[in-house]
Amino acid sequence: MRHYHDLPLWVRLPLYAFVALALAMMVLPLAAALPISLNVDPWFVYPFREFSLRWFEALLSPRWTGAIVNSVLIAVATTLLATGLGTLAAIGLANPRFPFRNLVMVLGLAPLIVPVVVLALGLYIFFGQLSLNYTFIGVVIAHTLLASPFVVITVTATLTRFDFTLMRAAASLGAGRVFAFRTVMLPVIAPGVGAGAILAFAASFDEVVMMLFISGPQQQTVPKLMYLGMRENINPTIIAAAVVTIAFTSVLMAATYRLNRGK
Amino acid sequence: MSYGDVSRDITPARSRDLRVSGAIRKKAVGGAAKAALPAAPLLLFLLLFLVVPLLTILHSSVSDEQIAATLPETTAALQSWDGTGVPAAAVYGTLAGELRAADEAGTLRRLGRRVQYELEGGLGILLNASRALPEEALPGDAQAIRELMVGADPAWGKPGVWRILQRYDTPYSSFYLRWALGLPTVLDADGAVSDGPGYDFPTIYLRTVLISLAVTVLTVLIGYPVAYVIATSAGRTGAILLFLILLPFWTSLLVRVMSLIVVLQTNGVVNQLLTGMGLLGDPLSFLYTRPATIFAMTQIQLSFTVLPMLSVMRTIPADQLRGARSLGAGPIRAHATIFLPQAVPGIAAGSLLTFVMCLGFYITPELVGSPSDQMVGSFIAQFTSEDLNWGLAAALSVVLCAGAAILTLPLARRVRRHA
Amino acid sequence: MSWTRLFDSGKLFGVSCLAALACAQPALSRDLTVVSYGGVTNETFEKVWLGPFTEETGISAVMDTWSGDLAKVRAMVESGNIVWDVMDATAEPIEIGCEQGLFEKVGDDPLFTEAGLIKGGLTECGIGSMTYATILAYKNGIFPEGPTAVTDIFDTETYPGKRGLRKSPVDALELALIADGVAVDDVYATLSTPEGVDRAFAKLDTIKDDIIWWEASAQPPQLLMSGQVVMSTSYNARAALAISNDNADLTMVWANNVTAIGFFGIPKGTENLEEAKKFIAFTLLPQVNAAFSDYQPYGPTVTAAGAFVKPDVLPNLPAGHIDEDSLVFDGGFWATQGDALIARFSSWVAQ
Amino acid sequence: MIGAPKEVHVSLSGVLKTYDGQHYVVRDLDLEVYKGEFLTLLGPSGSGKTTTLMMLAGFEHPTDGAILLDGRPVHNIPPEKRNFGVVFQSYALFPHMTVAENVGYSLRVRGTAKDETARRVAGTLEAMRLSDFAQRYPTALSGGQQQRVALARALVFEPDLVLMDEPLGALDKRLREELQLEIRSIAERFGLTVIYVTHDQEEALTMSDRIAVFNNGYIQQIGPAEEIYSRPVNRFVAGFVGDNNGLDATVTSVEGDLAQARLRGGAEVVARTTSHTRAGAPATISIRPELIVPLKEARPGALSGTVSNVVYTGDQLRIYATLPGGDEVVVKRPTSATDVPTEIGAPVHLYWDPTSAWALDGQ
Repeated sequence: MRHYHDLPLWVRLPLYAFVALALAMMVLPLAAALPISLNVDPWFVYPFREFSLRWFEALLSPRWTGAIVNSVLIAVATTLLATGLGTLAAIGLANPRFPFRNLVMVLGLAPLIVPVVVLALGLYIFFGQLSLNYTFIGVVIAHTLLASPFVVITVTATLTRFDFTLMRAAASLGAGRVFAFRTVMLPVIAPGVGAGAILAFAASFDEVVMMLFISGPQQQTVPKLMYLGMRENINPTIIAAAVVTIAFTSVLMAATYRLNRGK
Repeated sequence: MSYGDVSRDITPARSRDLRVSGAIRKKAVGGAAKAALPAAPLLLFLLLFLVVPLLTILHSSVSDEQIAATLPETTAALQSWDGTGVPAAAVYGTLAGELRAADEAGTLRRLGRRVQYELEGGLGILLNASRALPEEALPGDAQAIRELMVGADPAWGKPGVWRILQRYDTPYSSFYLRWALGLPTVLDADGAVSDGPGYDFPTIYLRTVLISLAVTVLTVLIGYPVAYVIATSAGRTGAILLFLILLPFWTSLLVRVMSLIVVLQTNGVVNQLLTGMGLLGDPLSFLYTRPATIFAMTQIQLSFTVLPMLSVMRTIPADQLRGARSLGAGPIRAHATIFLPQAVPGIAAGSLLTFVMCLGFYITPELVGSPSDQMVGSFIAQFTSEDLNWGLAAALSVVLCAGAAILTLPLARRVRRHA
Repeated sequence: MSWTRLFDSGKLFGVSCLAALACAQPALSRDLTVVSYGGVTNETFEKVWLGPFTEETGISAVMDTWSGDLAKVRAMVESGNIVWDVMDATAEPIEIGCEQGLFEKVGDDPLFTEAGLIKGGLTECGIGSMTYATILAYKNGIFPEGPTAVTDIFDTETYPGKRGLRKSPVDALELALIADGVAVDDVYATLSTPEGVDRAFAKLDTIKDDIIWWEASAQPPQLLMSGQVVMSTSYNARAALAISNDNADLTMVWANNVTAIGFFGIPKGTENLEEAKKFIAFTLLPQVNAAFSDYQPYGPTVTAAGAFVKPDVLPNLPAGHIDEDSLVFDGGFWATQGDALIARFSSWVAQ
Repeated sequence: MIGAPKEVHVSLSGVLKTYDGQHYVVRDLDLEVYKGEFLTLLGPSGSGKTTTLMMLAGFEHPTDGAILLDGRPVHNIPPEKRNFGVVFQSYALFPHMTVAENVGYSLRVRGTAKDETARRVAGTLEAMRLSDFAQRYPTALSGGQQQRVALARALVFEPDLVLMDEPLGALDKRLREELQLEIRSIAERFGLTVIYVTHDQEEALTMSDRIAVFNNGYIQQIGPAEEIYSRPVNRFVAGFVGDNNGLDATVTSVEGDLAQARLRGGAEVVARTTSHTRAGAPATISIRPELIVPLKEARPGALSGTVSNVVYTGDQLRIYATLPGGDEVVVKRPTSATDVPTEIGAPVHLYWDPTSAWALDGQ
């Protein structure tokens, strides 16, 4: 598979250099910015007068810990809802007899394509009539809307590799639909479902536009505080929060990688 | 071993004439319903929280009941006015009564704002009229009221404001959509189209499209070699490269924008490096410029462009390139004639995705761009939460979505056909 | 396989529904929620007002952040789902919201009329929370001789470089007129005429390309320290705190400052109306009112509080800098003319 | 089995199947399966044999008609309630379960006690010579082993009926032949009623008590293996089961159960009549290659032709002869045969016993 080895050196070297540069563009700004969280002064500039952990300590304030708890609660509820809805939908869509399958698939992916700000406006107006603005349920619904396509995509992809004969085999052995689903299909597609769930979690955990429109004071989350911080209270606490978030998402990413590797 | 069975000979000639009965069709429909059952919860969810809100937006963009709701009798009375000069004195009386009622109900100012969208100084004109009316009972003489109002604001003696009130005897209008499309909507007191200052939405749409296009082109130019190298790297190298391209995809957009601000600001890392190495005398202002906006968006979108390219490139067999080489094509030529054409669906899918996503960007330009780099998304947010002008926000959304669909649907269809 | 177990339990929906229900239950008695512009200001609020208030009355109170946009208030009031009880803001949102019926009309409540508020500190819906001034701050060491007045922000010849200005017509238009030669006393009269407005915008046009707009009060020190701007308008306390607490190498310029009063407003229809009034009245107790300036050099709004202000913060308070050059902000003007000017400004700035 | 009472175990009557309401995959199917019988459904792909099996298993519903088990209708019973063992072409082993868990799955579903399950699983694995693999995962097994696991899994719950859908299709030729015999012997040992689907006619002939030949959704012929081979009822069966020569002809006269027919080249041949045979009607004269004797000398009743090609396949010679009418006939002789003309272009005379040729339906 390594066909780039077929390329001569004078093509390969500049190619590598270019790709290295492009990847550096992706990663280096992060690497350059994160140490700012150790600056004792609230300015985003090098060099530092002194190192300090005060911005990490600031994360322990009720404002931030409350936001972290909210973020996790909202993300967990979103993940459960999106994973449940998305997995079932993907299973339905895997059936070739599904009516208007392409149309439904487009609908399922639409939350990815329609600009979030438009969705947020629509939900904001709609939720206003339902009194769902500034509620936990409203936020979870909004996040589930954004997160469900990730589950539909990953589970659908996993199902294309799933051998549906296994379900027939289970039935022939006496298993009812639900039992067969639990004991055969779900364990086999679990890596895909798990990856979808992690993506859904990450999508919710990072989401800010919806939050700006429909969340209230009881639903402050880490990204919302970071956004507000970038506009209203600019100091390296945001970067300290970023460090924590990155550490957290790296763990998630490693988990996905493992799930995808198999078993 | 014999069952002594006489072989039966069945030929098509023996078969009945078969027709499909309604019962059979019904069974097929039942099967489809059963297939759809697991997807029903999500469908229901999307119907309620995706389709309905989008329809709500559509409704909001044409819903325009402020004037008719606040001044029902005035608008009705104005239907018989021929639009020249000013209406009969009686209409002034009707209006005065309704203005008074609006003032008491607290809706006067909102009405004023709505009129002001379409009439220069409209809010002041209405407030002036309302203030000029006596505290106690209105004079029974409509002519006196008319004089009071014209005295308070000369605009009441001109046709502009009346023409606007006349238009809105229905709860729906195309006003917000026309506004969002940049068509002339504002009148002056004389009823002529005003050339006063206002939002230049066509320019903002054009800006949105141009920035999105620039980002798309950049992500393709940068992403293609990256995707190629990842697609052709086996094992650990490939995994690490993929990890790197996915890393920013995993870190919050805010974190990445934040890091770009730190790096790009005047006393930031890039300037410090450049001036430190003597490449720059004075630090440059990268931040809060259009290039900074495009750079930040490119950085954010690169992963989205690369991934579809990657998945297509991985399906192109290596033997084809080797075959081309064995037939005498050089490495570049082989790549351009064999690999590139097959990668086109991936490039198209990736760039389409990035382009569509860029059209809706809002947070990033707001944080790293200047006010003149703001895209439609920012204005939707601004009109929603700062200007309380939901009709315009909805109309801008409708135009944005319709525009995106018109720009990308034909392309999307082609991509699908090739994929 | 933990995934299997997760689904095996068959409680997928049960769990999520329960979690959702548990957390969505509207708190039966919602905490009093006080809203200000965030950051240090919120921290100071908690320290000097919310904490002591809870201690005094046993009513628990929490802080939230807003950026002065009325849409949320309007949405809350119209839907009846009100989660904010006391809004601290600059004059114009409170005044505009008041005219739209978004705030409780409590200006004639004896709780406030008899609190001894300074002149202009009580309006139909607004109760003075603090006084503040818009000043100019610049980074030392850039110019041989720094700017001497806030209006020097328009002098790009003597002081070249990017400058920070709040992304709002408030202050900007007034300063533009003063810089253009309008006497301080005539500013609002001039701004009331279309020609005056055109003149202000024309003046702003001359420096438009050099402006980096800030929206939040924490931004100016940050913009100055990161080198984005060489000078910036700023609220006086933010600049003073950056210098005193955060080691910022800045100088404050008071000449031509704009002094204004910030207001509390109460969203109309809140279930916590009584608590909200109680809280505001509490902040008007002279000693409590003065305590704010211990942490942030914003001035008190009740006359009697002057006696409790620490002497060392006095020079940083706006009251000490009101003279013939300084402009006293006119909230009433912005309440009547603000809509049109804000609309024109937003479209102007976006071009 | 000879003389055993023929007890009908499963029967299909008037079964129809259409997916789209326009095209029939199975039509007019009447079929009876006897207890303890090994019945093979043989046919090309798309002939309806797999659909028939899936209707028996319950994965497809007949559009019309009835399926009876021991006289009771089962077509409305879902697959998991039918108690039929199914072996799939792809094995369909559960990849996340060990061999033992796979085999024990049906017992787990039925709530069988743990020790009872373990005992029966062990017993079945033992019988299938799989005991050593009990704790392995299916992916760690060879194709043949996986197939045996699939069989063990389908047998452990003592099903009323075993359905096999081309279970050996994915295996190489040698392993396939080995497993054919093994399956056959297991079926006999357990006294199973097996319905077996294949498109491989050799496999069908090797394993079956009876064969049902499918084409176009119809059963073309059903009967014991040797009868299908030696007495095909129509052109399709003759051509699909074993090598066959089919010569276009026109029936000139019918006399008793023998018919006289004229080939395209004008030569006259005699063949046994079938239900298709009518004087003056077109017919296909069918004769197996191994039943033709190639002679160097002419003799009455023999057709004359010329050798067009000779192919050596190890154990036999295939001689291709062209008749005057242009028809090509293939003849199989043992390699040891010496009386055979083998030079290309040499004249050859083809003789067969008239009772071994059949006048089948014509073009």
